[in-house]
Amino acid sequence: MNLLRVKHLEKSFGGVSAISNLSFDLPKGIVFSVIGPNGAGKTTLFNMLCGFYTPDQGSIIFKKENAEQNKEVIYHSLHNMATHQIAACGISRSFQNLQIFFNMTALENVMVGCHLQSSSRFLPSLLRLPSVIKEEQRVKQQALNALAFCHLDHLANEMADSLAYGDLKRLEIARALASKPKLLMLDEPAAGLNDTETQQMSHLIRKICDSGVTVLLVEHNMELVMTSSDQILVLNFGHLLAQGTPDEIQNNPVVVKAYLGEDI
Amino acid sequence: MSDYILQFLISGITVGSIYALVGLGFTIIYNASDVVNFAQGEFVMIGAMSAVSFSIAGIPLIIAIIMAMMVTVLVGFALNQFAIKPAKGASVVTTIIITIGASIFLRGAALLIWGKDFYSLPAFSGEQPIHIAGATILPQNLWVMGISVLLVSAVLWFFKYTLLGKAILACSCNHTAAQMVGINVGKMMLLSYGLSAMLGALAGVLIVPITFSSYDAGIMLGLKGFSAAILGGIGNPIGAIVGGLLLGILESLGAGFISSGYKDAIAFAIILFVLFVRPSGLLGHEHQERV
Amino acid sequence: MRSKIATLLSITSLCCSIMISSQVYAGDTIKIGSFLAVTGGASFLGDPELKTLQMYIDKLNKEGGVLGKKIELVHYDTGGNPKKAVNFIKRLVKKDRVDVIIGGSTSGTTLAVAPLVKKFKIPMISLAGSIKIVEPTQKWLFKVPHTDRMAAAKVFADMQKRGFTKVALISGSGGFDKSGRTQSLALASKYNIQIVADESYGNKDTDMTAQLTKIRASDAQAILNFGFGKAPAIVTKNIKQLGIKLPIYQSHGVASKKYIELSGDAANGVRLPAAAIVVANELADNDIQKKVTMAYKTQYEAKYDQVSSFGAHAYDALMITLKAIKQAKGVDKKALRTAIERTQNYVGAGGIFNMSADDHMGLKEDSFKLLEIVDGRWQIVN
Amino acid sequence: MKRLSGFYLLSLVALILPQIFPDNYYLTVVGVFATLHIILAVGLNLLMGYCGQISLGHAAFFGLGAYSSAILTTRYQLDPWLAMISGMVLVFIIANLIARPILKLKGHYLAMATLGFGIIVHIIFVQTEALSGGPDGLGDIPTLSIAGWAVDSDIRWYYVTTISALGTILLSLNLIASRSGRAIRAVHGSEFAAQMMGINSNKTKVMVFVFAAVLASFAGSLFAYQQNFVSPDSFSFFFSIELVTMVVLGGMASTYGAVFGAILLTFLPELLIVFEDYEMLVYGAILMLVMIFMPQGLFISLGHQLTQLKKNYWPNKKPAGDQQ
Repeated sequence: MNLLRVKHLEKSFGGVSAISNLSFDLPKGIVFSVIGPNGAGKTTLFNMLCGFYTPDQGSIIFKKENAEQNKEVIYHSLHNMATHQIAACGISRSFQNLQIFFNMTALENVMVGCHLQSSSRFLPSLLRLPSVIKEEQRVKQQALNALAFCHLDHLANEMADSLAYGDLKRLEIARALASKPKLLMLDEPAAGLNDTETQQMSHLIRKICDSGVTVLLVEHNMELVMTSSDQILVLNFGHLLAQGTPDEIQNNPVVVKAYLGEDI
Repeated sequence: MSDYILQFLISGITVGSIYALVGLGFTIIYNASDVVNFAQGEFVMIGAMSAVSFSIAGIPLIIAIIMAMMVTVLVGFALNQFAIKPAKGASVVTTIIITIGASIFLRGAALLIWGKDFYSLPAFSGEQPIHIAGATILPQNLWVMGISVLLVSAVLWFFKYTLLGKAILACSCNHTAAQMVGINVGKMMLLSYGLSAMLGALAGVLIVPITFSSYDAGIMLGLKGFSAAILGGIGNPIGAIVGGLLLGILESLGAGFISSGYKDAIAFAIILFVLFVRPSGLLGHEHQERV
Repeated sequence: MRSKIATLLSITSLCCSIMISSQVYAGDTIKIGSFLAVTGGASFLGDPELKTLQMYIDKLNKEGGVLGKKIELVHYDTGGNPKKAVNFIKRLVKKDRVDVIIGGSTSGTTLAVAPLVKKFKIPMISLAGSIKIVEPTQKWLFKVPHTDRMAAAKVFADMQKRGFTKVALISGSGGFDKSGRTQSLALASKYNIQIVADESYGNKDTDMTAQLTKIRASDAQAILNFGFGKAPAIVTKNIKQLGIKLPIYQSHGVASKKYIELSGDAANGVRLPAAAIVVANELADNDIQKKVTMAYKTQYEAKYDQVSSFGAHAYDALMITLKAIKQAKGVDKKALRTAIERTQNYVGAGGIFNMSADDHMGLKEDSFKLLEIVDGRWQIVN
Repeated sequence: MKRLSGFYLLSLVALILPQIFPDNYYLTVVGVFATLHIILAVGLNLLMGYCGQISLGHAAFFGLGAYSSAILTTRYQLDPWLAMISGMVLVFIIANLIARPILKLKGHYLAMATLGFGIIVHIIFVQTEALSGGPDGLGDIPTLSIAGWAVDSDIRWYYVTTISALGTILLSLNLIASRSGRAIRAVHGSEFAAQMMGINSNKTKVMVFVFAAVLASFAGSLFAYQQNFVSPDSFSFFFSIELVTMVVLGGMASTYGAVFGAILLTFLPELLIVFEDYEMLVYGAILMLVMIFMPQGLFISLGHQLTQLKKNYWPNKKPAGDQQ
């Protein structure tokens, strides 16, 4: 059953076509990786999925929450939605170059993640009504759980700008998880991590998937991709090269040629 | 009706070229150090006032002007050394407050040195108005326009074709990268403040015969120069000139055709409208936020 | 959390330290309070006023003060900002406990403090021009300078004599300029003069050719420019630049040598109303103001630069106050107020003052002299 | 409530002071201005410090509030409270109208747009003489009376403005420690990440801008009633710069920083009077020196020094409290 369907996606930046005629389906509940050489269009795809860029053509549709009562499955068409509306549908992401709220503590960063899970409005917050206080406690607990999930609860009260790089990477994931997404997009989570940290990241990704969150992973570290992905999509110059399980992709001649070049 | 427009345009261009010169001073400092220098108006005032003092002391005009430029350049160096340099890496708002503090400080100093009186210099070549097709223009206006064109092309040439100019531009793009290739960033910044101060002083000397100068004449000029730089797109020298001229013409047309009391309000309303349509100024480059 | 409490204490200690600061009680001296616009846009007014007050109070103290008591001047610079003026009035009355107030260089600052003067029941002599200060008459508020209405009347009378019926008006954005404009518009019809153009400019503007081009196109026979500071000088030069031959009238706001100096030879032919002080040495010897104006002029110019009519206002205010103190034999505020109100034929630098219960200024139109600038010097037009 | 301990201490001190120094000029006269400036600075701090949007035209809303109260009470004999509320409604509408286009701009361009707006409003105050009384201003504005208790003496005004200022500080503290407060700070941290968390960044920026504007209008009305006189000079672009300086000098993104900055910059000119001609020179020098050597602002830097000092004398494990 598909969570996300992409049909004939086109995107070019002034003549340079980043994505051309890309179509694929993303099934629910798996770790789905997108790989390809630099400039293949991975980040552009990511940015279109979360509304930072609007596609020139094609459509992206996403399954609505609990839409199955009547058999016909209803989808959102994402490509003309603003980022915050797309997030409300249950999509969240981490960023290649960290977009952490450095003016807040780690706990507060993750509490921002709970924005969609809470509802107190501007005026009640001003007057600090009892409903606001109750919700604050709930949100704080939810954030602590997300921090614990990513083994960061000991740094809860530290200012974000005093955390180590590895911790910041996991903080971003904890923040995304706190918004209880249906689809979590990870943009090179292992970049800049040493081996042990990459190992921890792989376990974390598997743990996230097991908790029912579909993961869309963009990563250059082949070892991480091959061990933790259920399905892989290979992009090259904006075209779909191949799609399949890790083993199929590993010995697919077209992929090998594109990646390792031909032996004469 | 038609000879109005010519007269409005002439006075608009005269005032506009002053705004353009001050705007250019803003751009040079912004290009070198990402700082919007709200004390730019004070450079103009100090240039004008010191030129007047030197000429009152009997020094011939040309030498008085050169000495005034040197005094203002020293003030520019001091501003860079003692105010901007120690505050390296401060946020946009903090540097704005620092330059505002500097402008108040310089105004206080001018108040002590020159008192509260108005000062003027005799026009460079007489006061005989010249008639062109119904409209009249003062020789001093021609001096202002002529020298502005000269200065502007000199600055553009400096940034485009000289190694030094490119070095300053390099500093503004990326301090660390510039240092890596051996550019002494400190010296470049000092030079840019000196250059901008010199420009300000020249603008001051050019306009003082027309507009007189007092210790607080720098405020309005600084404000209009900043508006010109923003209207044209901050950081772009040609933008500052286009912005300055446009602002001058808008003001005089607004005063001429709509209402002279709301002259400045009309000019600022149009600047707001331009910013809403083009969020980074007329010629400013629209940089794409990279995620 | 502890760091915040510690720093909050630093806020409160800052406040307390200021509170405890000096609550000084002066000895047995007469305290004159004053708040003038010595800096800022109106420094043109406040600077000579302050110098005059300080000069004469020092002189008087050397001669033994008044009623055997020394005079102490307590002055604050408002920079022309009404918000500061209100603050300083409260400071003068509550903290410095002054007996009488001379001040308000600008109409804005004077009108801002008028309600407080009434509340504190302390006599105040303003140095500002607007007629609103004395019309309707306020019990504790007096004014020395001529009103803008008198200036307009003097100008229109001369225009009528020269047969002008269509006049163009151009005025600045300051309080003095705007109220001058309102008075001129109101008064013009009385002299069957029609205002055919009504232009305005910002006091810090550097070019008024646009407005003057519109005036040149109108069928005006003369131009009246109500303003003070450097702007009127620019207007005068622009008029010459545009080759406009119409006679130019200015207000008493620019009755000073600096205006002539800035306008250069464009000023020749300009007529304006002014107090006698401006033309002290041109006055005829039998003119009763000759002695007073010459005395003040020589004293002032010995110590400072050229004399200005604004300094003369401060001189008159001070002399009226001292005369009232002598008459009231003390500084009881009520008696002092009545004494000031009863000032009769006091010959001052600004004119001959005859105050009364419903005229808290005491100057008539004749105290204005009409002057013309002839090759860089003042000449009295009779 | 441990979170508000600092607030209770400040209120206690602020309300006791007039009993200790009943007729002190600095307290009752300058103190009223300090508290009005606190309301303005705390509002502006939410916009500049927490939400990261610079505004060089905030005095315009202060002026609009003052002038609507002045005009409605003198020319239309409206009850002062009604005039104050309609002033705030008017500012609410105007702020909403201009906030959307203005807040799409960033950095220096936003500074220019707000500066331009402030100047336009100031020129309107000067030029519309029939309504606003022009440069000479508008006089005899009635004072406020709360259920018959006319607020006419300095002490009474001190209490009214101090309580309003404390109320504003409380609102700001509550807002920052809530969901909306975190959304505001997230927009400052990284607008992309905030949007990704479901925060409509434009709406949040507009909300803070409008809230700060309405607060400024409220302070403007109090100012008009307290002074019984308004004139354009009090709402010029110099005052906008002064407000920004209070926020930045006190310490960005800190409610108490704004309070500290407001108090300091209200008393500074009073203390500098002794310098007479040197006043402007010293004022400019102080601004520069503080901003150069304490870029985070006086309050936060002092706060760090005090905590550092405390750590050396009583080293204990507990980390620094969360950022208020």
